[in-house]
Amino acid sequence: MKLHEYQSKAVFAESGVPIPRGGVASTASEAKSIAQELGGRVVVKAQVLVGGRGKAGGVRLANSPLEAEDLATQILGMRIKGLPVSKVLVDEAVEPVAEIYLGVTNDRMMGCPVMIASSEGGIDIEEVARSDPEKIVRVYIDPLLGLQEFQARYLASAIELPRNHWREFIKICLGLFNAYKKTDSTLAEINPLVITQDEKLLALDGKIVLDDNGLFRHPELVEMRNIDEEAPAEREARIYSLSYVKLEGEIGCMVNGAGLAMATMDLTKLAGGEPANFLDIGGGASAEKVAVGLRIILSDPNVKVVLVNVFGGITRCDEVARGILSAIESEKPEVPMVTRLVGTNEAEGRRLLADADMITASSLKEAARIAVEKSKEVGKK
Amino acid sequence: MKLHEYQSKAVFAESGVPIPRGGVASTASEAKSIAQELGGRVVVKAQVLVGGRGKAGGVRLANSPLEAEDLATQILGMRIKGLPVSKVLVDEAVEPVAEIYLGVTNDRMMGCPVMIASSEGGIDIEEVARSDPEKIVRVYIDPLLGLQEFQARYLASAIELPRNHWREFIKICLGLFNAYKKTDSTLAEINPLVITQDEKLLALDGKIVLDDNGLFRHPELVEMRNIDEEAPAEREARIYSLSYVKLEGEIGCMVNGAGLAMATMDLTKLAGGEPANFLDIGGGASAEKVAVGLRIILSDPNVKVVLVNVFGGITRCDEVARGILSAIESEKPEVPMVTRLVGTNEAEGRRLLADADMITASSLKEAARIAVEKSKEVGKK
Amino acid sequence: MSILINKNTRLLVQGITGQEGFFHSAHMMNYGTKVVAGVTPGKGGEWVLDGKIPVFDTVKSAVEVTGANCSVIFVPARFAADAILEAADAELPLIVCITEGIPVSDMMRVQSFVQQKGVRLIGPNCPGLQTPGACNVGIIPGQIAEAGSVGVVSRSGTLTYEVLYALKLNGMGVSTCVGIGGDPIKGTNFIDVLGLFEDDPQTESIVLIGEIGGTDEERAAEFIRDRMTKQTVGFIAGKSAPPGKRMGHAGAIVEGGEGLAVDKIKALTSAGVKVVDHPEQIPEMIF
Amino acid sequence: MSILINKNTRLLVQGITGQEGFFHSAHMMNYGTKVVAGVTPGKGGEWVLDGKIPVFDTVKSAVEVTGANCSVIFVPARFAADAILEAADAELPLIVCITEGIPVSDMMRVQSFVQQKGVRLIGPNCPGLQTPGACNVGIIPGQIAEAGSVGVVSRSGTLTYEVLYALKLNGMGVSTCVGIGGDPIKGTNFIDVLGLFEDDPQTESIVLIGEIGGTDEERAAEFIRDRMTKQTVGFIAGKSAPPGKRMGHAGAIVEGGEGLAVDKIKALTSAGVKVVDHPEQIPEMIF
Repeated sequence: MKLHEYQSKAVFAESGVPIPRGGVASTASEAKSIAQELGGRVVVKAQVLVGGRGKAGGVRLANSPLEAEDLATQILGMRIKGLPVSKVLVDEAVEPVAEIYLGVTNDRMMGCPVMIASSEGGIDIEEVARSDPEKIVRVYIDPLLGLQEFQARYLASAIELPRNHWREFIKICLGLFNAYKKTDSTLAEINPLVITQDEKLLALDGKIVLDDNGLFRHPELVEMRNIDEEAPAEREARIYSLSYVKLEGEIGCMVNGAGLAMATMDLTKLAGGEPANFLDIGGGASAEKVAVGLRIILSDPNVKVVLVNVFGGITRCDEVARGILSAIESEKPEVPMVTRLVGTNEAEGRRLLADADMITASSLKEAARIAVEKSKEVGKK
Repeated sequence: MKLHEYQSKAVFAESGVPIPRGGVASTASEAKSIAQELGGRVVVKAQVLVGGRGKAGGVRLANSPLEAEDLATQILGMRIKGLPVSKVLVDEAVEPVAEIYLGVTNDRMMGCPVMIASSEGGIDIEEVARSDPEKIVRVYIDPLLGLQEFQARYLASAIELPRNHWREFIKICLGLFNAYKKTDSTLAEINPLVITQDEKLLALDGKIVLDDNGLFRHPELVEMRNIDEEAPAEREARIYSLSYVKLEGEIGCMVNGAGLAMATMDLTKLAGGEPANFLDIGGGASAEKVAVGLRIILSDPNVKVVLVNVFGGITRCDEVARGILSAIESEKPEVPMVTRLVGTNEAEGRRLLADADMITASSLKEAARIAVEKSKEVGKK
Repeated sequence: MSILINKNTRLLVQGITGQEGFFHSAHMMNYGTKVVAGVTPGKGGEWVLDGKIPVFDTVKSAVEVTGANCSVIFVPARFAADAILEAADAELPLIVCITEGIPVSDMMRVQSFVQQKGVRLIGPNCPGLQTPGACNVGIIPGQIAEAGSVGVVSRSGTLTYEVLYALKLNGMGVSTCVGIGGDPIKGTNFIDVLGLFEDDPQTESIVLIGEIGGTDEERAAEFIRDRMTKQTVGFIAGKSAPPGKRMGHAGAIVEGGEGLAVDKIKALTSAGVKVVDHPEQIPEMIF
Repeated sequence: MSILINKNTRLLVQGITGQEGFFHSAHMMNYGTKVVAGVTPGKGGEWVLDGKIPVFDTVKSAVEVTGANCSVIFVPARFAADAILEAADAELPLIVCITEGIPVSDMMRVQSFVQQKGVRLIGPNCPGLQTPGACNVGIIPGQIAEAGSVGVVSRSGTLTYEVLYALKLNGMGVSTCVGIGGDPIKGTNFIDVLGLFEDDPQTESIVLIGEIGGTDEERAAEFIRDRMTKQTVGFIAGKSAPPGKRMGHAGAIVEGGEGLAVDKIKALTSAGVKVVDHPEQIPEMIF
C-alpha cells in the first residue's frame, strides 16, 4: 500500500524530519484558504499514487491565493495516468539551492535495510543509477541495531554535503529510518531533500510504500487508504484475499498458486495469446472464493475466454468446480471456459462440471492451446 | 541512582504494567485525602531508598482515612537505617492470592540483560537464590533483539503460573523490559507481582536502579533525585565528579585511581588500621578538585589521619600538592597527614609540600604503615 | 541419501492445534513422517491426533522431552516471527516455516538471529520439503512423487507439485524436493540447496524452479557455473508479468529493472542450465 | 614478540582533536607509536600535531587512505558507542576504548555487534596497552616500564602503573601490559589475554591484577588451572571494600554475595596463582 505525498510527509514530520508548511485540500476554496494562511508563493500538487505528476501538469506554482484556487480547480478535475485527483497539497513554495536524494528500503540480497543517498536528487533514483551510478551511496543497516549515526555521517561525507548541514542531515537520516521502521515500510524516500536559500534542509517531496503484510500492526495507516482510487475489481479481490493483477490481454486466468498462475500466463502467451490477468485463488480456496475470482475475471470486458488451471493439493477440485458453477449461474457468462483440474478430488470436480458448457483439458499445455484457439474464434465472430 | 517505589511504579505504569491505585504524600493530611479518595483499606508505605522498611515499621495497613493520617504522621517522623522518611505512598490495600518475583538486570558474565522470575515472590530474591535456587528461572535476552514473547511464555510456564494469567503476565514482562530499556536501568524489579483475589495481576512493589552513566539521556529521571536524602559529603563529591564512599574507620584516604584507592585501603587495613573512606580523585585532577576531596575527608569527624597516595601519570604531583596546600589553608586540619607522591612532577610536588607539616613516604607500604601508626598515636592522646 | 530430511527426522509442529497445523500434521503422519510433538502455548499437556502426539507449551520443553530435531511452523503470520525465534533459540537444526504473510521487517530481524544461532530456516511462505517414501514436512501432497534421483528446488508451491507430478507421470523419482518459498527475504536460497544436492550421492540431476523478482536465480547460475557438476534443468515463471506489479508471492515483482524472467533465463542458460518453456517439458530434458 | 600491539601497529585516534585525544596522541607519538590518522567528524582534511597527522571525517576513509590497523578511542561517553560501532564496522582488528562512563545498555549492544564482526575490543574505561619500547596505545605513562618478559593484565589503571613501576625498580621488564578496564561489560576479559600470553614466546610469567565485582577472576582461575603453563602472580584490590558500594569503577561492586575479593583470591590461589597482599610485593614473587 502506497501513501500519498501529504500522508508520507506527515509521517516523516512525526519523526522529526522538517517538511514545508502546507495543507491538503479537497476543494479549490480549501486550497485558497491554505494559500492565504501560508502567504507568499505556494505550490499546488496533485495527490495521486502514480509517478510523472509534474509532466502531466499536476504540480503548479501559484503567486496568489486566487491563483492557487484557480490551479486547484484545474488539478482537482484532472485524471493522471487514469487516476482521478481528489486532493491537492498546497505547500509554501521553496527555491532550492541543492537537491538531494535520501531513501531507505529493504535489500533482498543482503536481507537488511539499506539507506541510499545521492547528491543528484529531484529525479528518479533509478535514472541516476543508470546515468551516474557513482553518484549513489549506500549503507547497509544491521536490522537488529538499526541505523547508526556514523552511517549517516558517512552518507553526508560521501555525497559531499557541506559540513554546516551535517548535524541536520544526520537527524533527518535517523528520522527517516525511524519512520521507515515504525510503519513497517518497504520504502521511505525523500526526493528531493533540498537545501533552501536560507541554509535549511527540507523534505520537499516524500513517498512511503507500506508492507501489506505489516498492516495488521498499523490500523491508523490502513485508514489512510483511499478506496476511491482502487478499481472495483481490485477492491473486491483485496477484500476476499485474492491476488489479482489486471493485464491488457483477452484470456482470463484463474489458478491456484502464484507460481502456477504465472506459468499459466506464460504458456498462454507462448501459445499465441495474451493473458487478461494474474489471479491466484490461494491454497484451499472455498467455492465462494472461487466464485468471486471468476466474477472478477468476467467483469473485465476484454476477456474473451476463461482458462481455469487447478492443481489440487489442499485445494479440492470439487470445491473449485462448485465455485465455478455458482459463478456461472449468477453471471451467465457468454465467453467460453477451459478448465484443467488435476489432483485432490479431481474426478468429482470433473463430474460436477460435466453438465456445464465447459471445455476440459488434461495437461496445462493443452489447456493453454485450447484457450488461445477459442479466444481467436471469439475474436472472429 | 535508585528510584523510590512510587517513582518506579509510575515508570512501570507508563509501560503498561498494572499497579495499585494510590498516591504519594509528603504530609499526613495529604495521606488522609488520598485514603479518602481511594476508599476502603489502604497501605501506608515509607518511601526510603533502603531495604527492610517493613520490619522497621515503615509499611502499615490503615482501615480508615483517619487511621491513614495517623500512621502517616508516625511514618513521616521516622528514620529508617539512618534515612529520614520524607514521603509516604498510600496505595489501595490488596490481599494477594499468590506472590511472584519478576525482575530484569544486566548479566555481567553473559554481557546481556537477563529476566528472572520466581513463584516465590515477596521476599528478597537473593534469599530465594540461597534457599530454593531451583525456584528461580532465568532467560537471557539478546541485547539487540530485546525480550521476545516466547521467552516471557517460557517464564510463565517454568514458574507454573496458572494459564489464565499468561496473557497478562507476558504483557507485564514486555512492559517491564520496556521500562528497563527506556530508562537505561541496571535493575527493574517487581516484587511482589501479585495475583489478586479477583484474578488480576498487580505490581505491588517496584524498584528501579538507574545506570548513572545513562542519566545524560534522562533529564526527567535526574529530577527525581531527592537531594535531601544524600549526605552533604556525598553530594559535594557527586557535584565535583569525585568517587567517594564513606566507611567506618579512622584513616582518611585520598588516591588517584579506583584500583589504587582500593589497594591503599587494603594496605591500611593490613597494617592494622581501618580506612575511613574510599576516595578516587580521578585522572588529571586539578588542584581545586584535590582540595575538595581533602575537605570532604576532613569533614568526617572519625578521621584521625589522612593518607594521600598519588601515582602521577596524567595526574601531576605538583597540582596535587597545590590542592593539598589550599585545603590545609582553608580547613586548618589538626590531624596528621601522610603523603606519598610518585611519578609526573614528583620532585616539584614534594618541594611544595616540604614546608607544610607533612609526613612523606616513598613506598605505598611505608605510607600505610606510618598512617596507621599516627592514627594510633592520635587515639592515645 | 536425501538432503535435510529423512527417516530419522523427528518432527515438531508449532501451531499443531490450529486448523492448518492439525490438518497437515495428520497428512504428514499418514505419509510416515515421525511427528513427535506439537507446541501450542497454553495447551501444554494435551494429546492430539488420536492421542498420539503430546502438546507442549514451549519449544524448549518439547525438544527436551521428545528429542525433536526439526520444526515445522503453521502459526498465523503475526505470531510467526516469535515462533521461528523460539525454534532457533532452542537450537533446532532445521526449521521450516510454512506461514505466508510475515512482514519483511520481522523476517529481517529473524534472519539475523537465525544466522547468529547457526540453524537452518526454510521459508517462510513455502510448501516445505519432501523426501519421497521417507519424510514429508509441510504441505506438499503425498501421492505426487516417487523416490528417485532428481533433486527439486523451487520458489513456488503448486508449480512444484505440477513438476513433481510430471516427473512421476514420466516414471521419474525424486531424492528430495525443497520449496524455499516465495518471500523476498527467506532463510534458505537456491545456492544453499544446490550445494547440498551436489554433495548428495542419491541426487543425479536437479530441477530448479524460479520466478521473477530479486536475483536469486542469477546467483544460482553463478554457483552452477562455478561449482556444480550435476545436470540442472530450470524453469522460470513470470515471463509475461508486467514490471512493478506483485504477482501473488511477496517476492515476485520486477522492480527497478531487476528480477526480469528474461535475465534469469539468460544467466541460467549461459551457466549450462537447460531452461524449458513450460513445466511439463521438464521430464524430457532429464537424462 | 609481544601481544596485540607492536612496531607494525598503525594507529588511528578517534577523537584526535579533543583535549584528551590530542594530548595523548602527542604522548603516544613521542613514545614512538606509529600514529597514522585521526578521526573527528566535521574536521576531515585538517592536519594536526605539527601537521604530521591527517584528520578524517570517517573511520572508513581513514582506514582506506592510511591502512590503519588499530584504533584508540578518546571521544566523550555519549558518543563512544557510535565510535566503537564505526570502528567495528570498518573491521579494524583491534579497537581500544579509553572512554569512561559509557552506559551499560550501550555496551551490551556494542558488544553484540563487535562479536558479530569478529574484531577485538579492549575496554572501555581502560588505560590501553603498552609494549615497552615498541608501541603505546592509550594513556599508560611511557617511562615506567622497560621491555622484558613479564606480561601484565589488569582491570585497573593507576594500580597497574604502580605495578609496572615496581617491576622496573626491580629490574624487570614487560612484554605487553594490557589494561582491560574497570567496566562490568567489556570487550576483552582476563582469559582472552591470558591465552595470548600463554602463546607468546616472549612472555615468561604473568601478573594479573583484579578487583572486586563480577566473576572474571574466578573464570581466569579456572582457565589458569586448565590451560596455562606459565607462572602467574596475582593481586586483587578491594579486600576492605564493603558490599553494595561501587568503588569508583562501574564494575567494582560486590552484589548479591558475588564479586568478593576473598573468593577471587581463593579461586586464584587454588589454581596455583601466587596472590600477594600489596602491589609492591609482586616483583619478589616472580622468578
